[in-house]
Amino acid sequence: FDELLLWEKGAKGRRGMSLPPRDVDLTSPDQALVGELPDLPDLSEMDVVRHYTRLSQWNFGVDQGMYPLGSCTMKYNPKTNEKQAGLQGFAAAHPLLPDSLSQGAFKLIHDLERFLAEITCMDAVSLQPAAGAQGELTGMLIIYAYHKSRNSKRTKIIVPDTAHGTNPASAALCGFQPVNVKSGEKGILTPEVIAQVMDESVAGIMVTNPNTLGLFEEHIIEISEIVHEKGGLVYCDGANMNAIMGIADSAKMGIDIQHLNLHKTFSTPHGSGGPGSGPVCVRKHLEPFLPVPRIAFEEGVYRLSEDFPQSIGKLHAFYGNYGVLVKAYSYVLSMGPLLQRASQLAVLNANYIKELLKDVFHLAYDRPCMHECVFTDKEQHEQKISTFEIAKRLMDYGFHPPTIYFPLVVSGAIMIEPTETESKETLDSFVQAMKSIAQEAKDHPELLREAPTKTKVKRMDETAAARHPCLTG
Amino acid sequence: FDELLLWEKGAKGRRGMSLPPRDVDLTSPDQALVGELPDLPDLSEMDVVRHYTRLSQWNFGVDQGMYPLGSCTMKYNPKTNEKQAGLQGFAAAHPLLPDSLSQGAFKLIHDLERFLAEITCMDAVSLQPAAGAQGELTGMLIIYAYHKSRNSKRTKIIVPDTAHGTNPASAALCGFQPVNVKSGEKGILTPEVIAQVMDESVAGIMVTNPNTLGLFEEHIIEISEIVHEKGGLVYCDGANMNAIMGIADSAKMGIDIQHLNLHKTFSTPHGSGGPGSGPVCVRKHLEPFLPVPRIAFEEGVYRLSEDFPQSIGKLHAFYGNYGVLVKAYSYVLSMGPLLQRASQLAVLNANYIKELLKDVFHLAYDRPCMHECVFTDKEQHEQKISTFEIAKRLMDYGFHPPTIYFPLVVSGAIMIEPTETESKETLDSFVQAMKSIAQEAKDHPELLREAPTKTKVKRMDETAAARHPCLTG
Amino acid sequence: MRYLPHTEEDIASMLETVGVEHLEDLYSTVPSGCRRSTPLNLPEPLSEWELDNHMSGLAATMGASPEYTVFLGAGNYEHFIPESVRYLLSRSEFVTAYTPYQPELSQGTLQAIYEYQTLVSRLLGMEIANASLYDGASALAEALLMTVRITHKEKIVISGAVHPAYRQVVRTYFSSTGYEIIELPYLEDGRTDLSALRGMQDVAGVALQSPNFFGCIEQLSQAAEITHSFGALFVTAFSEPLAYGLYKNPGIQGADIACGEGQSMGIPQSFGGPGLGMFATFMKHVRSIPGRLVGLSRDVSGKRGFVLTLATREQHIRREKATSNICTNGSLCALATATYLASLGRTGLGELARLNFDKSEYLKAALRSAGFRIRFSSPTFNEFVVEFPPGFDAVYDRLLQKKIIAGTRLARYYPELENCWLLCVTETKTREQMDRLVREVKA
Amino acid sequence: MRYLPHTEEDIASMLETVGVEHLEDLYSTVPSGCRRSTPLNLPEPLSEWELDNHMSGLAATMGASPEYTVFLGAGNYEHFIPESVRYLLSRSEFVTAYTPYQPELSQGTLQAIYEYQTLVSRLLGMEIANASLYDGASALAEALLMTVRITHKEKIVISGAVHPAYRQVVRTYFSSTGYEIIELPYLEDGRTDLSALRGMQDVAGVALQSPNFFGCIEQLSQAAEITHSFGALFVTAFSEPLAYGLYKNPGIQGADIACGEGQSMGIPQSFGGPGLGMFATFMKHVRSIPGRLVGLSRDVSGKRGFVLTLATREQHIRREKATSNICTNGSLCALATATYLASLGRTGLGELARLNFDKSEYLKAALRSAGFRIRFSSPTFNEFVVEFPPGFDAVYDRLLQKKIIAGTRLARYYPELENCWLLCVTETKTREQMDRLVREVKA
Repeated sequence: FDELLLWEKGAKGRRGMSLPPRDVDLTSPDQALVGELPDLPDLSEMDVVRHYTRLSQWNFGVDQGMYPLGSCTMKYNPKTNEKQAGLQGFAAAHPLLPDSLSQGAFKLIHDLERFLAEITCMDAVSLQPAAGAQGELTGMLIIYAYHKSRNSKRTKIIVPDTAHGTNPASAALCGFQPVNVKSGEKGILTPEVIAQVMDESVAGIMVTNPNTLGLFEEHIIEISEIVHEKGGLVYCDGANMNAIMGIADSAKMGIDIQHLNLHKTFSTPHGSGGPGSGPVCVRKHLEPFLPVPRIAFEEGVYRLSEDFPQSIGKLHAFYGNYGVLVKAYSYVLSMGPLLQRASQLAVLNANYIKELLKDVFHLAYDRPCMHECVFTDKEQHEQKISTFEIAKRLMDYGFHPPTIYFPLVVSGAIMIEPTETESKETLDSFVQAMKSIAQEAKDHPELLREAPTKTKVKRMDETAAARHPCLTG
Repeated sequence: FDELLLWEKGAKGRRGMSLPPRDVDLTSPDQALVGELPDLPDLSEMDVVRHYTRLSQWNFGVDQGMYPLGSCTMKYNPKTNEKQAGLQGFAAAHPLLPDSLSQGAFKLIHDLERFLAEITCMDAVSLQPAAGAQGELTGMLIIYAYHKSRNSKRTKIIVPDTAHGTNPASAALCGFQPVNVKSGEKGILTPEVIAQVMDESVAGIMVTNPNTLGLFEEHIIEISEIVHEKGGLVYCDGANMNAIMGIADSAKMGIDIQHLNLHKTFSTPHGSGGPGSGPVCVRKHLEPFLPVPRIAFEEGVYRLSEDFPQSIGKLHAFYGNYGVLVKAYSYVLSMGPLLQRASQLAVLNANYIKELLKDVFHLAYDRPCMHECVFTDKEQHEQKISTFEIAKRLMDYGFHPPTIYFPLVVSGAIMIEPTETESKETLDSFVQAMKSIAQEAKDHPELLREAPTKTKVKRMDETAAARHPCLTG
Repeated sequence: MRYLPHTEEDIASMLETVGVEHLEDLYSTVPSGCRRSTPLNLPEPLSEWELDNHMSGLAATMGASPEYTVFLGAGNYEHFIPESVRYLLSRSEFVTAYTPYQPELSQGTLQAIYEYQTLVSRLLGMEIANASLYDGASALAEALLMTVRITHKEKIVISGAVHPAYRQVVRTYFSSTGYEIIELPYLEDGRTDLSALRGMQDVAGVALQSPNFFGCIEQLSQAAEITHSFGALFVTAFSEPLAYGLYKNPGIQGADIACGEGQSMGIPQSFGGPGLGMFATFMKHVRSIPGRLVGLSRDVSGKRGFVLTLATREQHIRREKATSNICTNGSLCALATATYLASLGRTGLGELARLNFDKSEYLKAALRSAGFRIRFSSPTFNEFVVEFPPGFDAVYDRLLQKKIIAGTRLARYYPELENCWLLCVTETKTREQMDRLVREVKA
Repeated sequence: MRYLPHTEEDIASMLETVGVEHLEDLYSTVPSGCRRSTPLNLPEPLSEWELDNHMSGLAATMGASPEYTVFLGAGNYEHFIPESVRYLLSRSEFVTAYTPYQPELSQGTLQAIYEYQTLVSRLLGMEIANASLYDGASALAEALLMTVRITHKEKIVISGAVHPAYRQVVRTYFSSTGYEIIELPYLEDGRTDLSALRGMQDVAGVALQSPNFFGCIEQLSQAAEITHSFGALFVTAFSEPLAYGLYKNPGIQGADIACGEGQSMGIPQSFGGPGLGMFATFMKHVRSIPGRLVGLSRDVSGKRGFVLTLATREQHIRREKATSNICTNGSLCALATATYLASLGRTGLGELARLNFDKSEYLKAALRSAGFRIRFSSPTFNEFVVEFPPGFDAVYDRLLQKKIIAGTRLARYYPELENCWLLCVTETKTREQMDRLVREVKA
């Protein structure tokens, strides 16, 4: 059933919430400054509750079913984490409380920084960036500041073709010129290609490891050496950390800076697109450049310090998305060393799907994968069926589609990341659905072309939306 | 999408919750007493969350849309009431806490009793009955105890044909013989009919006012007098109290006992069928018979008292459904004297629907109604369309059907109770849906016969279910 | 007012449609003699913000966990409830729905209750369970009424070790009937004296509770055997079903009806209610069961689905001939228990039951070592009776000051058990808390 | 482990399918030199029950309302959030979904964000708003970057009365660019000194905050006029948008971009984050906007629906040429604000804003009567600067003992404002609490 837009409902004078009683007199604001009230609808509490309850029913989340969106790590978000973030002591805490009344919050920040350092094998962490892309920006600014501190002005950043779009965008936002490099035949970077573009004008490289093909960058150590040799820094996009917790050592790989996505690897929910959190982890030599304030623990007391003259400054008005940090902290405390097991099972799940589907869909790279695997629509070309149709048809089977047409290096990519929280039975039914769709592509291609049919709306006209944008009602 | 049954899922050894750590040694229970573990499925937390989230999506509640179930008062259930009942101090309170550590809970019970007494104009209240039907049973036991205390053994209870099924069942459970009486031509009881059956073998009468036709029992005072004159008591089923808060005075009507349904009039949620709460309100002369314990307030301290030798005893292991009482108490505090307004608007809404639909559907009694109105399928007989089909078709329009085939005195009854929390726009669209259905009955009766089509399942085979009951899997 | 959507314009236009002038005019059929003479004398409406303050104030007066260390059981148990269960129970599709009369719009509730019936049947070792009753006490009363309906005999027998409140509720339910209630005494070891049972006649049902009010495990098989020997039905009641994660269930020991309180499985304590009346029996008695039942069926297209069934037993169809007067039951609580049992699983149930047992044995041993007498020698589950020296009341009050609540005094229910206290230990009590209790009572 | 569903049997059978023997063998492509040498040194997993205890312990150390009476504002505000808003935001369909890339499965989020964009546009008096940014500070930085993109000029001007942290974030965002940042001083009345602005050249954008960091209402129209006179874009920032329920909005006063922090509208304080970056402008700048946009469209059957649109501005399509690098934004916070504004409505917004204003005027007057100086004479909304006598630090600490937090010390940000404190009063402060504050500071 359709739901009217908010302002198509309501009647003037209705109330959807009550206000605390007025216990002071009316005063007189300066009439010259007073404005007209905005045209917001007046609704009753039930109007509001029904409106958003109905809207929620048209949404698909992890709690609704498998959401194998590659590179997004749509794992289960434990309910208890929401409870912890909602504790009055956190949810009602003002960021400028005196230190003596902020010790619990500070301790949480301090401990979470240490946990993330341990997990990545890096030396220091800032939890301030509000999302992965802001983490990348932070990393780029640190690279900029590092070179500046050495009186070196470098203008380029190497970015592989398998990188997330945020990588070049973050580099550009920081004023760097991205230099695109191609990954090799095996789907990973080769030292030769890096050596070709690496010179003293290059500030560093942004590498995603495991990369967006779900493959481990096997030559990362050599690549880091090449970059370091020419004075560059190695930035690792840790979006795919879920594959290698407790396995890989970023420091050993030569990584200087790495961001993490707490809303991916550490199970804080995506919230339909945020808020996230993108902590940045660095090696010792880059610690002076981390954002301020930083947390300090001295004589049993936690406090904030701004005394880092080489710091890149602030990325957030306060300390980042603290409410998200609480959830990630709860998750780490609940998992402990089992985070390694989570990574192993995430990798097991991806390889299991890869093995079971590779006879039906073309596998972009037939190699052991990490936490995700990438197929293409090549086998379906004969039936003139594309990745797009396969994805839409999956909706009719009750699954969220995988990431499609990414990474760009694979034509018609279907990028599947099951995560470790999906059980074997669920994977089996996903595989069964994909196989049925492959069969339908042969026998009843119209089913794919018309899909989805069981959703709130059918295929949307995105072109018209972009051509004549209507962004408000 | 279908959801498997719980035990069709899972795998042995999975865990859906964690236990506190074991900090004591294993001991040895008597092996002769130890049993086998029951065959419950082992599931992960996400398995459980997804299972019940999906199940929830196949349910329709007040938050999903208008639920005009006659006699059930499906009004909006404020979210804040749930919050209050969930406060740690209430939700984690043991019922046998020392009095000194129970004062808040006792005060709530005490004040809610006083509020309900004020609203009904009765003298004393017990909040112990766990539902309306248990309230009725309590009332019947009080009537029994009252007569017994006067050494009078009476065997019959007068029950009108418009009564809820619980009324005769409660009377019978208490050992009384229900005597059915017919309501008069106007849909209400006539004093003459009562006078005919009232004699010294009759313990009392159970009357619902407003009755289940949504009509006010206009002769209630005369009826009470007739019953009282022969030594009987008047019991009022207060299920329909939502029509007359702040308007009618039960004491003046001659009512001796009345129960209320907190899950109807006082907006505690129905919870898919409970828990409810059915407080019983009595006049002074019946107070000694109320269930124990009763609450007392002396010298600034609340305490429980069992010292009521004439009491009928206990109906509940502790004090009734306290968690439900918290919600009703919050509701009364939020509404205050506006409860009268709520009743007026409930009656306005019902009369509005009655006026707008009476040209399309046959109105059982064309008189001013209270909080609900009763139509029939008489106008649709020509098209061989019955109430059943009309109800099922309403589902396809996104509304929950009204109560159907009740009260029994109206053939093919369609009993509509909108409640005061529905806005005029919602009533208008409900009226529009009903009118469309009436038109469809003429033009496309097959649409009604095949309805519903937009629901999780189509019409269910209830006969087969009853003939070969399968109650467990 | 945020719950009343009507604007003045709405009201005016609707009144016009109805054909009256004022809201008051809607009540033309209410005779003046029936009307109240004063306006509602209730406190002025509180804003939600004020309500929060008011309610937090009341709640703060309570001696609740975790601020207090509570060793109370006696029919209401503190068990850990995972947040996932609480969250699922908060979904308004479940919370704000009515009894599932219209199956097409209620498959969620119906499937959940069908699963609940199954889980409860398996837990109790019975064939079928109903969709829930109000609480354990009324479930026992309903069970005994059911034995009368089935056997047409007029006496019922109930153990004196059944929860005192349950016995009171049974008496209330039976007070207006002519049926006789016989109570069995308990033995020195805390179990029911079955000797009085032998050779009884005209008995409809015999009810024991296990674990009983003293926490002791009853000899259910023997009781069932004797009961069946004179043609009566054997009813097993309980207030702590978690015990069946360790001990033999009622079904395997010969119970004809197993019924009791399910609060301990996923339902907040809430000062004693709402709880959950669990009720299970065998298929041969299905048409005598009180309360609702959900059954498996198919829709017209052959798809699996669920419906309320056997409604001909119920009051809304059968009126005075119904098997009970129950209409609203405890659906949401049943759903809580189903969600909880699904989260716990077979493996978790076993571990949790053992943990409760072992912790309570730990406290028992510690108190014994400290020189206190464990009053009854029978095996227990997670609560037991300890005899303190005379004058323990003062110690109890001193412990309250330290935010420890040292159990329930039994003399209130059993005058002969003076100085005896019922203590309960669930998985929520740490060894440290138990050690502290022992230290403090010794001090 | 409750979050890991794999049993040993599952693992064995899946490993067999994959064709390796052990879980470790899955990492054959990870060179040994890349592997960590030690196992994860993290605390052992806590059960949910232990986690509850641990987290409650941390939370209990915080000086949070309602235990403390908090007069802090400065970019983070305590406003009452109704339980209905909290409940709706907890629904997992919203919480656990990803960015709505697949519109067919995301109509809920998409419609909600489309409505959010509309409500925000109306609130700020602008034509369009984006789907949200991280917070107010980065929103301001993005706005100033946008003015550079549009005008191709290389200087930006920002008032010194803009929130100090926002200015720091702007500096950070601009630190690696060559663009110049000019700061405008503030006047004795607490507003920005616009005189320095006249005749400026090569300026891309000018940013003021209103109410500014001191709570003062800026002369936005004048600033806009001057800014436009030299061809720059005028940016209005804010940290307390509730002020627009009383004062004129940015759009009507000539802002080209209005951006700021939306936390005060339905989002918990959460120690400063997550907040909500609100960002609104006019249609002519639509293709320069950073962040996501939701647009109205139709599906193939002509039914109304919503999609993410103008993605060609975005990083996942346009990579280094994108208008920003933003991917994850603040959807759930945007939803909170939409739900909150829907609950408040036009009428409620006006009343709430007046209540904030009047309460803060009450405290202002009371402090003035008590002999303290209100530092700035300009009109304010719900916070203002008061000058206490030297040595107020000790008084402040004494008040902390009484669980009163008497605002923020300004000297930390503005050394010249020694002894000045920024105090905030929202609807959550009662007259009694304000009277108590005044009594205590006088004592």
